[in-house]
Parts: sequence; structure tokens; C-alpha cells
Amino acid sequence: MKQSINPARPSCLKVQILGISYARSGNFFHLYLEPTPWESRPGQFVMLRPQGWDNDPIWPRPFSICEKNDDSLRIFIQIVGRGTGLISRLQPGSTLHIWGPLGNGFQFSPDMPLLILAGGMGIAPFVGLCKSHPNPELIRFIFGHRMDIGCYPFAELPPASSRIHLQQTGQADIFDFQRLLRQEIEDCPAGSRILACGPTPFLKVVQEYARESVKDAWMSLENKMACGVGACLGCVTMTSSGDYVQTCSHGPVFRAEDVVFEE
Amino acid sequence: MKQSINPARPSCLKVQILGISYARSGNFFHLYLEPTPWESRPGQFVMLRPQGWDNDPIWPRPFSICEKNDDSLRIFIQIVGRGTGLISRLQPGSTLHIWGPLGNGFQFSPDMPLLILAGGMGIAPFVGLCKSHPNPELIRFIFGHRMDIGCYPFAELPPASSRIHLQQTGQADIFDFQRLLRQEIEDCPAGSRILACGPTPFLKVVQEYARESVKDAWMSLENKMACGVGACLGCVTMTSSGDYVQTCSHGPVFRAEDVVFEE
Amino acid sequence: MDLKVNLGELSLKNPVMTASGTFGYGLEFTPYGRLEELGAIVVKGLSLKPRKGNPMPRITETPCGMLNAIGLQNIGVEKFIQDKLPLLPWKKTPVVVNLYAQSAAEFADLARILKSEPGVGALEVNISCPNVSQGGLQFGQDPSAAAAVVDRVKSNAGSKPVIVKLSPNVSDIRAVALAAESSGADIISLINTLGGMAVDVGTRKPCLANVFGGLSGPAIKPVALKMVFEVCRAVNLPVIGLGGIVSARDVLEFILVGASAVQVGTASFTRPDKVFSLVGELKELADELEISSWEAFRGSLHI
Amino acid sequence: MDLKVNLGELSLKNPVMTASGTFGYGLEFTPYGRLEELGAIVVKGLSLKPRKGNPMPRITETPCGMLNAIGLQNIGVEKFIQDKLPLLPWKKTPVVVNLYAQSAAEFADLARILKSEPGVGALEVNISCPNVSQGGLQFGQDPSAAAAVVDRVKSNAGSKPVIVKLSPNVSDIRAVALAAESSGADIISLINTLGGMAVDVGTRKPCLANVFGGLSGPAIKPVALKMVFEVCRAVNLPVIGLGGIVSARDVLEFILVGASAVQVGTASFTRPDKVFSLVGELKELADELEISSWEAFRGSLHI
Ligand SMILES: Cc1cc2nc3c(=O)[nH]c(=O)nc-3n(C[C@H](O)[C@H](O)[C@H](O)COP(=O)(O)OP(=O)(O)OC[C@H]3O[C@@H](n4cnc5c(N)ncnc54)[C@H](O)[C@@H]3O)c2cc1C
Ligand SMILES: Cc1cc2nc3c(=O)[nH]c(=O)nc-3n(C[C@H](O)[C@H](O)[C@H](O)COP(=O)(O)OP(=O)(O)OC[C@H]3O[C@@H](n4cnc5c(N)ncnc54)[C@H](O)[C@@H]3O)c2cc1C
Ligand SMILES: Cc1cc2nc3c(=O)[nH]c(=O)nc-3n(C[C@H](O)[C@H](O)[C@H](O)COP(=O)(O)O)c2cc1C
Ligand SMILES: Cc1cc2nc3c(=O)[nH]c(=O)nc-3n(C[C@H](O)[C@H](O)[C@H](O)COP(=O)(O)O)c2cc1C
Ligand code: FES
Ligand code: FES
Repeated sequence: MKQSINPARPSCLKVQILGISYARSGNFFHLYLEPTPWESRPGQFVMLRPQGWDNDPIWPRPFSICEKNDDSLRIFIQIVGRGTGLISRLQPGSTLHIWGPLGNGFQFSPDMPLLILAGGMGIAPFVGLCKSHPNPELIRFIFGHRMDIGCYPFAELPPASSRIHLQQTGQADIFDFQRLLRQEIEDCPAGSRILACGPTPFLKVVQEYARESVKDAWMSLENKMACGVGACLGCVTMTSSGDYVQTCSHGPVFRAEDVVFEE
Repeated sequence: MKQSINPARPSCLKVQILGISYARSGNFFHLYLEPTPWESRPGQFVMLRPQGWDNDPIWPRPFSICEKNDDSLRIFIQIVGRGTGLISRLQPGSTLHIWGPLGNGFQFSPDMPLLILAGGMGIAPFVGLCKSHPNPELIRFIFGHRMDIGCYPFAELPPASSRIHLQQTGQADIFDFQRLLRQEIEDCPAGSRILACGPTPFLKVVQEYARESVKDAWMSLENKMACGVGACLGCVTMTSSGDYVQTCSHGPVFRAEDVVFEE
Repeated sequence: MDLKVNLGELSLKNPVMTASGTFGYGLEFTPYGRLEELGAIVVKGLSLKPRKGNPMPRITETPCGMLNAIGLQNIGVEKFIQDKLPLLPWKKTPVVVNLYAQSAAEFADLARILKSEPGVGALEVNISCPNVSQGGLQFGQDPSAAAAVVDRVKSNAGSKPVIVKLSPNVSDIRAVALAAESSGADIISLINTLGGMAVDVGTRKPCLANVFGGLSGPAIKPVALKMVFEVCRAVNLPVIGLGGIVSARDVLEFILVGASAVQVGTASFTRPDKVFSLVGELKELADELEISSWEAFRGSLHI
Repeated sequence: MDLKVNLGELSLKNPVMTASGTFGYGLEFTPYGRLEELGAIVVKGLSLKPRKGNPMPRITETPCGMLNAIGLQNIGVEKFIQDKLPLLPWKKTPVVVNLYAQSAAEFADLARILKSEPGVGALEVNISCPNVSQGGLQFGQDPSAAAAVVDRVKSNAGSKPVIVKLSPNVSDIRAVALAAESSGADIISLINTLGGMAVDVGTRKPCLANVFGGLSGPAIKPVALKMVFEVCRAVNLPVIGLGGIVSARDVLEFILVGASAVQVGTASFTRPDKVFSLVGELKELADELEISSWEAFRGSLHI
């Protein structure tokens, strides 16, 4: 990676894979890439395209920036289909194209209490956020997950934050988790901000409870993306104003009340 | 590879790559595969399809059986395009589908003097033939090549055979080589057989000289192949009877006088 | 689940057929699987007289697909009946003969020759070959010409079911399907290849001697699926879907949009045992998805 | 070699244009390359009024391609002129506005609005969108309807060159091309997307809310190349070729069969800097292949 670039703008770079490390289950892995010069914000994401993809798959794949430091850019990935499967089989030293940072990311000030709600892979954008937060004691972290907790980088979260995780293996657990979410959202003090990321059913619940108790909640959405830069209009989210807006460029983070979940 | 199969018939197997070794230039390599139970003949070939190819490339790729023993099946490959490039980057331990042995192969009896004429990658089918020949002193081997001789497995040929190689770097060398071929074909004693494999211009020359001096010459043709089993009719060769026949199943080895080179 | 399926009079033990021109005369594949386990074997297009086919090159690879311009090289219907048919397991698996002719009269002759062959399970009328100068698309792109051919074949085919194979190179494929239906076709199959072309910028020559060729393989699956869906909604006949099928999932996609059976073409080039393994994988996937019967699943797409 | 090319009145510094709907309003790509280095910028299809577009999901991946059914979501022509056009480098690179309307009269209105905009280099009339219920294919599949639209646009467009963009979903694309030519089109572009469909056998639902979508990407390149070749031989207008272009070699293929320029669509999704890098690669490859001028190379396919 030798390009001279402006760190304040997104760019498309060619980087090497420094390493891949598997989490407890072979379906989860951390991808470490050459560091990028970007000034990015938690909740922003990148598009990845390995060199060998040629024409199939035709699209790159979007991933949250999990953690970024001087040594590497880290992405936390679950294998769910062909693209993530192909990425998981890449070798260190091989190259890929990466562009970003994309999207808006989460906004908050360092002295704001944060209630972070993450479901499954929704933990990804929060790892770096929490680890680099100047006041981790202001963070309360609620994490719902299906697989063994060892699959996720939950243990990395600062001990100074209050951290709760709840595994869901059946319908009863899901209700428990929903009860917990409702309670946490209700109890969350004025002046604090709720940040959420996870699967759509989870976000719907968060939206509902935040609305009920009139809380300042933000959520990061996942949609299939082709371009990632706002050009194709394939990833749109319906907003309360009645318009479809690009999730990639207007989001992926939205104010909870602005999102209309269709169907 | 656990399939129980009849060694007398072709079959489609899943085998592991045991190793890849590069020849002097990075564009030539030897692929060592788990041994197959086939009874094959020199000049027969296989179709290869690595596991990861999914839909693109859509076709497998045909390669001569270079050498076969109890430990491995060996293929000698030159990187010329996307498919051979992808194969060259496979890792030992990864699997591929292989089917064969395909085609007719060269016919000869062990006590027949052989004049073998090979151009470039046309050396591939002859390596095993020569090394396992009970009477290597009956073989005269003429090899024309463009790249450094170290790129090809020429040195493996039995010292008991008479071996000549000639590198072609310019037009003058090509004429020299053609002169050599004509001389060798003319001089080749009655009762011996000429076996040739190489690029089409080379085979045309061999055909012409063999016709002039009425020699018993056989040549292996290369055509693009989709199925390799005679089904698609995409690889046909025009024969002197005026019919197109499948190179894969009626060949790839033809009596020189039966082949009509079009255009 | 029982994979058996009936296309009118034509009964198949499973919905997986081979596609004409990609499976030779069937015998080429005996080393790689048991022909009698297939739903049906559709052989290379046959004409009254043997055909030499087009000059070389005839095939070229394209992204997720290929172009071919074989030009219907074949041994002729008589030689097929004599030399190939007796070796095929037609008592256990229907053998479908794909027909090519340059006029409605020739199509009628072919039907007459084949109608009394016990080994022939059905006739498939190819009015959709893009790679011949006469008799291919001129029928497939024109509903009334198609109707005339189908009518002639039907009235000479005796009790043999007649499948009409449609071309995708049209503005509205339903018009041709309806014409075929109204002139007596028993079954519709689609799609044949899409017209296409490839060139080599180095030599500045077309990649095929015929210049144009037919595009097949996974690349065309979305086009095929749409047309099969449309035709299934337009006609009351059983439909055979094809175009780009390489997996059991693909097979189910075509049945989901309404097809009764499918044909596997270019996939047989990816691996000669592919079509055989699809039958087993289909059974597994159908069970995994809890499909109880073809009747319940076929055309059950929620719109 | 000088890459400059003239399409009648429209002069481009190189033949690489973007394709409508795959490059947003152009500004989305400013971080990834210099817009002024492109041959031309073709923006997302614009209508008189803003359009909301189709419900989600709107896109799905297919082998070597994708389906889209965006439904022409756009901000409307007025807002484009106000908010976007002034930010585009139209003095250095022509900005082409792609037009969508539901009637010939609306097309005429659009032309009238745009004809006096100095920032607009040309109009591209989209009579080939498969993803809208009205005004897309009904013009693109019918030569006389196409002619009527072109005529109305042309007589209201003042001196702006009018490009007519054709649909591949027809039996014979030459008929529509000739109709466009005879009613005054200045340039022909082709192809728009092929109609297609994808379904999910798990949920038994279509992958697109609109059920049908348009297929684009490398999968369709052979179809595009054939149609461009055919249209170039049929009309005397400059032709812009597109469909599946991802490399400089692909660009040359389209020029070799007769195109004067090309558009790059889906490839811009593979990498946002793709279309920019193609310009440089094109120059290199043209030199490597010893192409002396576009005039000498264009349409020079040996048949
Ligand atoms: C802004 C953003 C950030 C993301 N961050 C992460 C991350 O940090 N780690 C991670 O593992 N994944 C993340 N994802 C999801 C990830 O992009 C998808 O899992 C991936 O693209 C799937 O590719 P595939 O080829 O393996 O699956 P496919 O074979 O394409 O699809 C498999 C399944 O995944 C679903 N899927 C495909 N693409 C997406 C998508 N973009 N969003 C949601 N579901 C999808 C499909 O509907 C299907 O059910 C993120 C997605 C977005 C939009
Ligand atoms: C019976 C047979 C035996 C062969 N044995 C060997 C062997 O032992 N070692 C070896 O390295 N190669 C062998 N080949 C050639 C080999 O199959 C091709 O080099 C290979 O398929 C090219 O694939 P690719 O994707 O790398 O090239 P592509 O990108 O497909 O094409 C690159 C170039 O190679 C040419 N080419 C492609 N396929 C063939 C083909 N089948 N025959 C001839 N030229 C082709 C193309 O026209 C093009 O110029 C054999 C071919 C045949 C038919
Ligand atoms: C090499 C080749 C030869 C073909 N020959 C015929 C033929 O003789 N008759 C016919 O009706 N279709 C023929 N087809 C078309 C196929 O039967 C099928 O309709 C088409 O390839 C689409 O299916 P696929 O994508 O599964 O290959 C041929 C296709 C190929 C690739
Ligand atoms: C997401 C998307 C949106 C498109 N929107 C338009 C459009 O608004 N107007 C138009 O004329 N074509 C539109 N097209 C068609 C493209 O401009 C182009 O004709 C087609 O995609 C084929 O080229 P490609 O294979 O290079 O993508 C769109 C294509 C895609 C993929
Ligand atoms: S992914 Fe293309 S607009 Fe968002
Ligand atoms: S490769 Fe198919 S017939 Fe020879």
C-alpha cells in the first residue's frame, strides 16, 4: 500500500492480509489488514474485494471496522455464505481492495453515558469504540448472542464498562433478552445515548422500546449492498419522511425514530 | 479418494494435491496428485477441475498424463491463461476433481524403434512413456523449445535414449529445427513409428515431412475442450474422410495422414 | 419424498433430465453414472440426414458460461436408431429425441420415422437453435411458423408426446408458447441458448467461426427462470425448465416458479458425473426444506 | 495513441463513459478518481417529478452478474439541475442526462427543460427500463412507439445530441435501432439490462420485491457484443456499446465490433475506482496491440 491519500476522505486501497485468526468456532474469524491512513469513526464500514474474485462474486462485501490502530485494521467476520467463505480461506500475504471509511458512523461525545445494545455480529462496530473510549465506565454494554460467547470478542470489552451478555438458545431466552432490553432502555438515564447494532428483528424491538420510553436511540442497519457509496440505490431504507435513502451513505447509522421497517 | 472403481474404465475422482513444484521459470510447474487406480496409456489425458471453481471458469482444463506411478499422478503445466494460473496457485492438500483416462493415447509395441518429436509442452505425454519404456535405447527423442531447457523435464528422459534438443529464439532457429525434423523423419528406419506432440504449426510440418517420406507417424492434437468425453462436439478435428470427429474421444492421437488442418 | 413426476403421458422417476447437445447420445457418460437413474435422457439434436456441423472453432468460454456454434453435427436419425438407441436403457429411463429440420415437412418426416420406435419416449422439437442458417430461429421467433411445425409433428408422431423447445431470443416468449399449446404440443421446454458473440482483440477475429453462437450456463439462469415463470403462468401444459442449472438448489428454483421437470445442460461439462449427483442432492435438499410433494411445491412461489 | 473520439457533435476525450444508474449523479465517486478524466458522465435516469422507486429488496447477485429493480428512484430533473449539475465538471467532461418518462409528451417536456442547460452535453432516452410498469419496455420493444418518442424528444431538444438507449429484450434489435435512426436519433446506445428473475427456495419468495429485474454484468457481455455488432452494421449512426464491460480488453471488444464509445456499468460496483483505472489501462492496451487510431480499429473485425 503505497498510495498517497487524504486521511479525511474515503479512498480505495490495495492492502495485504497480515493475519487471520479463528475464534472458538470455525465460523467466526478476525481478519487483520495492513493499517489504513483513514480518520474513521466507530460504526463506519468498509467494502472488501479480494484480488482473486474476478467476476464472481460480482459484488464486494461490506464489513464494519471492528478496531483500528497503528498496526492493523481489524475486521470481525462470520461465515454466512459464499463471499465470507471465500474470504475466510484467504492466506496472509494475499491482497485485497478495501474502500472506506464509508457511511456516517455513530455520533456521541466522550462524556455521554452510552447504552450499547448488540445482537450477534452487531458487536463488531463496538469493539474498537469501547476499547478506545476515554471513559469506559460510562458504557453499559448489553450483548445477546446465539453461539458460545467465546466466538465473539466480548471479553475484550473494557472491564470498567458494565457488561452483560445473554445467550439465546430457544424462544424463552429470546423473551428474556427482550425483557432485559426493555428494562435497560427504560432505565437508561436522561442525557445518555443508546447505540444499537444487530439483526433486524432485534433492531425492531429496540426501536419499539426506545419509542415507548422516548429515548435518544441510534441504530446501525444492515442491507445487501452493491456499491457501498450511494450510487446504486440498492440498499435503501424507508425513512419516516416517506423517502427511501441509501443505507450505505445516509447510514448505516440512523436515529431509531427515523427508520420505517417495511413488512 | 475412497471410491471403489474399475481400473479399466475412466472415472471421475476427487483427489488431493500432494505437491506443486516449480520448474526454472515460474510459468512451468509440476502438479503431483494422489495416485489414481487407472490403467492408462501414454498420450491419454485427464480433465482437472479444482474445488473452488464454482461457475467461473465454467470448463475444466485438459492435461496430458505426464507420469504415473504408485505414489502419484504427475501433470506438467505451463501457465498460459486464467485456468492454468488458478491451478498454479492451489495449495497442497486442496482437492480437485479429475476424470480420465481420456482419449486413445499412443499405440506402439515395446520392440518398435520410436522417433519422438516434441515441441514445447508437447513433451508432457512422453515423459512417463520414455521413463517406463523397457527398451529406452529404441527411442530417439527430438525436442524443440522456446524457453530455457531447464523449464522442461528433458533431463529426466533416459540417457539410454538418444536425445536432441534445440532452442528456438528466432526465425533462423525455427528453420534449423524444421530442417532437423525433416532429416530425422527421412532417416527414421522402416518398422519404426513416429510419435509427435506440440503446437499446430509444428504438427503441420511433421505431417508434411511424414507424408513426403511415407512414414508411419502419429500425432496428438490440442483443441479447446469443454466436456472431454465426446459429448459436446466442440473439439472436433477434420479428418481426411471429410468428417469432423471429436478430438477428445477419437483422439487426441491421430494417424498423421488422417488429419486435415483447416485454414 | 418420492421424486417421481408426470409430464402428461411422460412419466419420470425424478425431474432431472439431460439437455440436448450436452449429453451426446448418452453413452458417452456411462463411465460416470448410471443412466437409468436419470429422469430422462435427451440426446443430441437429430436430423433426417447426418450433418457435418459448423467449422471450428465452435466453442468459447464466457463469464459463468459459454458460447457454442456446433451447427447440429449429428449422425442422422437412422443411424441413431440403429447404433445408439439399442444401447440406451430406454426401458428404465425415457429417451427423448431432439429434432432438427429445415422445414415443417422434414420435421413431419422425422416424427413419422420415430413414432413407431419403442425406445423413443418423446420427441423434442428444437425450433430454437441459433446456430444454423435455416430452420432454427425462423420457427422459434414466429408464433405462426412455430404453430405450423408443431402441428405437422404432432399429426405424425402417433402417440409419442411432443415437447416443443422455445427460444429466449424473442420479445415475448409467451406468444410462442401459446401458439405451440394451441397447435397440440404436449409439453413445453425452455430455454434454448441466448444469441451471443465473442471476439479476440489480439487476432481481431470472432472466437467462433460461425461468428455468432448460443450462450448457456449459469450466466443465463436469471433469464431462463423469468421466462419459465412467465410461460408456466401462460399455458396449461407441463413445462420443462432449463438454463444454467448446476445445483439441486437451481433445480428447485425452476420447480418453484412452476416447472414440472428440468434439464441439465452445460453443467455436464463442469463434471461428467454432475447430472447423476444432482438426483441424490435433490432428494436431500427437498427433505431438508421439508418439501412434501412436487404438487405442493411446484409453482408455490409467494408473490 | 490519442484516445479522443467524436460521436457526431459529441466529443469525448476518451471512449469510456459511465452507465446510467451505476454511477449515481457522479459526485458519489469523487473520492475515487477525477471525474474530468472520464469520456463522459451519464447520470441516473431522471424524470419530471422525483420518484420513490420500488420497494426493497431491489438487488440480488447472480452468477457473474446481478439483477436490479430500482424502479428509477431519482430526485427529479429540476433538483438535479439545481443541486448536482453545478458541482459536476461539465466544462471538462460532457454530462449526459438519462431520461425516463411514461409518455412521449413527458419525454418532450424533459427535453425542453434540459435543452438550454449549458451543463448538459447530451440526452440519453431510456426506452428500455424493464423495472417500471409504464414507459419502459413498451417503447423499447416496439419500433413505431420508439420512433414516436425519439421524434418528440428530438424536436424539443434544441441542439443537444440525442442518444437512444435500446433494450435487448427483443427478437430483432435492429428494427428498433433503425426506427430510432429514421426519426432523428443522433447516437444509439445499447444494451440496457436483460429481463431476469431470482427466487429463494428457502423462503419461497422472489429475491426482488418487484419479482422481475434487469440482468447486468459480465454474464451478459456476449449478448451485448452481438447486438452492438448487429446494430453497428444496420445503422449509420455512432453507437455506444455496453453490457458487462469490466476491463480494457472488454472496451476494445466493443470497439472492434463497431462501437465508437462504451459505457461501464456494473463494473463500478466491483470497485469505485474501476472506471477511472480503465482509461489508463485502455491506453496501455491499445499501445500494446499497436492500434494506431480508433478509425483504423473500429469495426475492423475480420469476418
Ligand atoms: C454496513 C454493514 C456492516 C457489516 N458488518 C459486518 C461485520 O462486521 N461482520 C460480518 O460478519 N458481517 C457484517 N455485515 C454483513 C456482511 O456484509 C454479510 O454477512 C456478507 O456480505 C455476506 O456475504 P456472503 O457472500 O458470505 O453471503 P451471501 O451468500 O451473499 O448471503 C448469505 C446470507 O447473508 C445475507 N446477507 C448477504 N449480504 C448481507 C448484508 N450486506 N447484510 C445483511 N445480510 C446479508 C443474505 O441475505 C443471505 O441470507 C455487514 C453488513 C453491512 C451492510
Ligand atoms: C489433450 C490435451 C492435453 C493437454 N496437455 C497439456 C499439458 O500436459 N500441459 C499443459 O500445460 N497444457 C496442456 N494442454 C493445454 C491446456 O489444456 C491449456 O493450456 C489450458 O486449458 C489453458 O487454460 P487457461 O485457462 O490457462 O487458458 P485460457 O485463458 O483458456 O487460454 C489461454 C490461451 O491458451 C489457449 N488454449 C486454451 N485452451 C486450450 C486447449 N485446450 N488447447 C490448446 N490451447 C488452448 C487459448 O486459445 C489461449 O490462447 C492440453 C490440451 C489438450 C487438449
Ligand atoms: C454444446 C451445446 C450443444 C447444444 N446442442 C443442442 C441441440 O442439439 N438441440 C437443442 O435443442 N439444444 C441444444 N443446446 C442447448 C441446450 O440443450 C440448452 O437448451 C442450453 O444449453 C441451456 O441450458 P444450460 O444453460 O443448462 O446449458 C446445446 C447447448 C450446448 C452448450
Ligand atoms: C442498479 C442499476 C441501475 C440502473 N439504472 C438505469 C437507469 O436509471 N437508466 C438506464 O438507462 N439504465 C439503467 N441501468 C442499466 C445500465 O445503465 C446498463 O445499461 C446495464 O447495467 C448494462 O451494463 P453493465 O453490464 O455494464 O452494467 C441500471 C443498471 C443497474 C445495475
Ligand atoms: S449500496 Fe449502492 S446505494 Fe448503497
Ligand atoms: S471436448 Fe466435448 S466432444 Fe471433445
